[in-house]
Amino acid sequence: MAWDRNQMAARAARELEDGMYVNLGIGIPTLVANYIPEGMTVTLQSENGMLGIGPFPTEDAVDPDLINAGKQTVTALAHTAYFDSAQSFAMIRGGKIAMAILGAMEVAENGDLANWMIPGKLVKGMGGAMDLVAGVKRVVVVMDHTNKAGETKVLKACTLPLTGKGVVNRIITNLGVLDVVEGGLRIFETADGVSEADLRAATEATIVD
Amino acid sequence: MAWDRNQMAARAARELEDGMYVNLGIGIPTLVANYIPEGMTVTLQSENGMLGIGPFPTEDAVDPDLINAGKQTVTALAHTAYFDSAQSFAMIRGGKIAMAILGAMEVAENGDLANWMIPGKLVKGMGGAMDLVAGVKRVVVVMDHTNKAGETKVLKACTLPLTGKGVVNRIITNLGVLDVVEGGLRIFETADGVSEADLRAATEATIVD
Amino acid sequence: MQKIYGSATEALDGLLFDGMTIASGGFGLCGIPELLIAAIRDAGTKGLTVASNNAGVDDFGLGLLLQTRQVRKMISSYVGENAEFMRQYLSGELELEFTPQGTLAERLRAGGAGIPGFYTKTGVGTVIAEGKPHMDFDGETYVLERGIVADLAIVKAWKADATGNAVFRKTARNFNPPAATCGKVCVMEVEEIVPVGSLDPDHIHLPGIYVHRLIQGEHEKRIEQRTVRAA
Amino acid sequence: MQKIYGSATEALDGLLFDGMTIASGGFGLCGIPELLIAAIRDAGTKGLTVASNNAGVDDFGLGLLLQTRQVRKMISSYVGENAEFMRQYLSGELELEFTPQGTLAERLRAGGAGIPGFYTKTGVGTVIAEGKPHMDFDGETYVLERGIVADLAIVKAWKADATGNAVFRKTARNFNPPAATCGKVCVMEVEEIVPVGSLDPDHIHLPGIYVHRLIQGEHEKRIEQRTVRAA
Repeated sequence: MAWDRNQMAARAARELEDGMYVNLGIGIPTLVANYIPEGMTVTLQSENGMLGIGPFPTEDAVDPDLINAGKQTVTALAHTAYFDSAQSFAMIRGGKIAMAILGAMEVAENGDLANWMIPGKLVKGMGGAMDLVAGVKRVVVVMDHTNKAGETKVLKACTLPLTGKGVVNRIITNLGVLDVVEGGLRIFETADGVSEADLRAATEATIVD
Repeated sequence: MAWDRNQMAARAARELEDGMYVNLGIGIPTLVANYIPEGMTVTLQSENGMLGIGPFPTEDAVDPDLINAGKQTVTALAHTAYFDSAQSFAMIRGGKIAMAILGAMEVAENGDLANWMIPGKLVKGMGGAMDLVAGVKRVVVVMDHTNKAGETKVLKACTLPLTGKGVVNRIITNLGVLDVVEGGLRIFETADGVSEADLRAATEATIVD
Repeated sequence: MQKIYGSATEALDGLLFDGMTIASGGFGLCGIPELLIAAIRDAGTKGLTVASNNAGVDDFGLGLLLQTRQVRKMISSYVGENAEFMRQYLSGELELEFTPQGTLAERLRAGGAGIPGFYTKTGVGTVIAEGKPHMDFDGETYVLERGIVADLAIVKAWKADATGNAVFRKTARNFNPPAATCGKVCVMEVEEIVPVGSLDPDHIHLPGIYVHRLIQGEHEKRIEQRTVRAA
Repeated sequence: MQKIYGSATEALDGLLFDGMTIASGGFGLCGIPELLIAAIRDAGTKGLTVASNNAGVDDFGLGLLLQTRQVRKMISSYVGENAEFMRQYLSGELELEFTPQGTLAERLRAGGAGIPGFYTKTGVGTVIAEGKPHMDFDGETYVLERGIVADLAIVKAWKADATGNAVFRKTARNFNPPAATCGKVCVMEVEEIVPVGSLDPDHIHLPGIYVHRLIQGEHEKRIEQRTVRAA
């Protein structure tokens, strides 16, 4: 029942189009790179200053000067370009990246997104996420529908400090796909073996038809 | 008597110090490059995107892709660097250039400078001059003390549209050298064969002692 | 996703409309997108607002579009080399938004970088700052200048690969990178399209993400002030 | 004008003082000025404000200056990889000005470019924007962010010539160029000082005008997340 991490990543990969420049967040979004359809050219941006991220290196090709935004060693491709962080975020803020696929702690029905801190408990920082959700043309969230305690992460309103206000376009969870529309969320698709009723039951946000 | 164009340029070159990055304007300031003392390293910036301007090219070395801010063909030096116009003015506005040596139509005793237009008559545009006078650490004006009609260009207040307000530090003319100080201009030096009285007589600006 | 087009006219197909704003690279006649400018003249698009440091000379570069009266307004820092430009401006036929050179470069960069406004000391206390909001920072007064977002950017590079990764040559770089970034669409002309993988990724001046369409062509590269010394 | 110094300690001589602001290049442990950081630890300068995207890890990079309690305040976007950083912050021992990564990069660039403030959409409607001036442009709301001017910039490049012209390698470029430009003084460490004239002037990432002092040294270049695939 429902999608696993890889199925969520595969579903998210269906958002991609040929020629797109895309930024993938850390976690499940990183897996999306494994599901880019054969023959489709999608250029991945790494906000630390790289367009055209290649696969992880073989042991002998590890280069400390070549990492992605998750600080993992990566490789380059034939069309890779490097640039500095100011230039990198100039292109993010300037709307040159077609899509960002990001994880989240909470998403609300108005498109609000929270994914950078839990006050008094967990402080990692927003990194480039605030710039991405503010600047990128389309924001797709990929996350589990509920947290470890079984509580829904798809809310009427976020309870955690926001990463961005009204920035999310689409939510892909283990239970299905929801779009942020006027008045709330619209169910676009349900995961294999998940009914619309299941999805509604696991969701606090207003579902509109 | 008084200094000719080349003597003014030579005098202006005495403002230079070893290791300085300097921007030279069009006209007499351009001649300053001919008087950089032997053994002194002064790097000339061209605001169209070059640090390290070399001499004019020989006929066979003319390159349409290599010009200075006056659109003249030039050459590069061993330590030359090229960059784009946004970067070029980032360094100008950011105070990285130690000195600009510029021509002027009018200078006032409060350091105001006018050198970009005569309303209804002559419109060339400010080019990079407004950025230079606003951003560069020290602004030295080199110009004839009077205009073609024999009227002083060293005024109590500028009559032409300003290039910058209170931006000039030193004025070098055919008659001498004046500094902008509290309350007016102070005579720093007179040209060969020019008396202080001559200089005062040719100046409308308040001279302070 | 094919970015390479056969000619300047093909590369501009569907992008031109009367009253549009165009940002152009180049400084004087150096590094100007001469092929795209000629194609815009041939297309006859009218009422243009053009952001470009200069407007070429009377018979080359953007001067061509002034001759044909296709330009309604220029956003420039320097008119000096173009008699027709100065004439149309002084006679009121052409609108001119004088913008200091550095402010223009930064406005193009800002527009491309999602920055709608920034503060600068440049022009404070001059006519350039009149009517614009001012703000004090640490005891100094600055003026607010606006980012420029153009409907179309036209730029000229030296070499590019098929993905649009581009390198410029010497001072022909000038306004081309900032202009390229501020276009909703950017069309680039180059002297040579090179194989993907032949440009060192550390040496790319303008990543291909900024370039939507690309042509290769012959360039006149006219020199404005040929100055030489004895051999 | 000699820019080359014999060691990190010599290059920092006379530049350090308690309570100063330092901007540092690097992202994670990639491209960090490891030699200069170690020299600042040895110098024992206290009460530092450090603008850097991260603060290294507990025992490498800027984490060293957290261990010794030389840092009073960090201006950063990410704390995640550094347990001591998070601990000092949550316990109130360390002040932290959270700044989105792109806003931080732009604040450094702006400080170096004479821009005291700029407007961005980033962070609008979040705690980051609270208390900051807002302005509407074309119907959208933006927040004013300030340029950062540091007393000292410390950066790491790959190669440089004696005039300070520098090139970076791959993603080790990151925050180094914007950080370099925002320092009243900039000290740079490189893996190799090369002869003047050996760097192509079209390929220089950071012109020497920004670099005041320069050292060459051995770099550990520690890897934070070694991820590999089968050969």
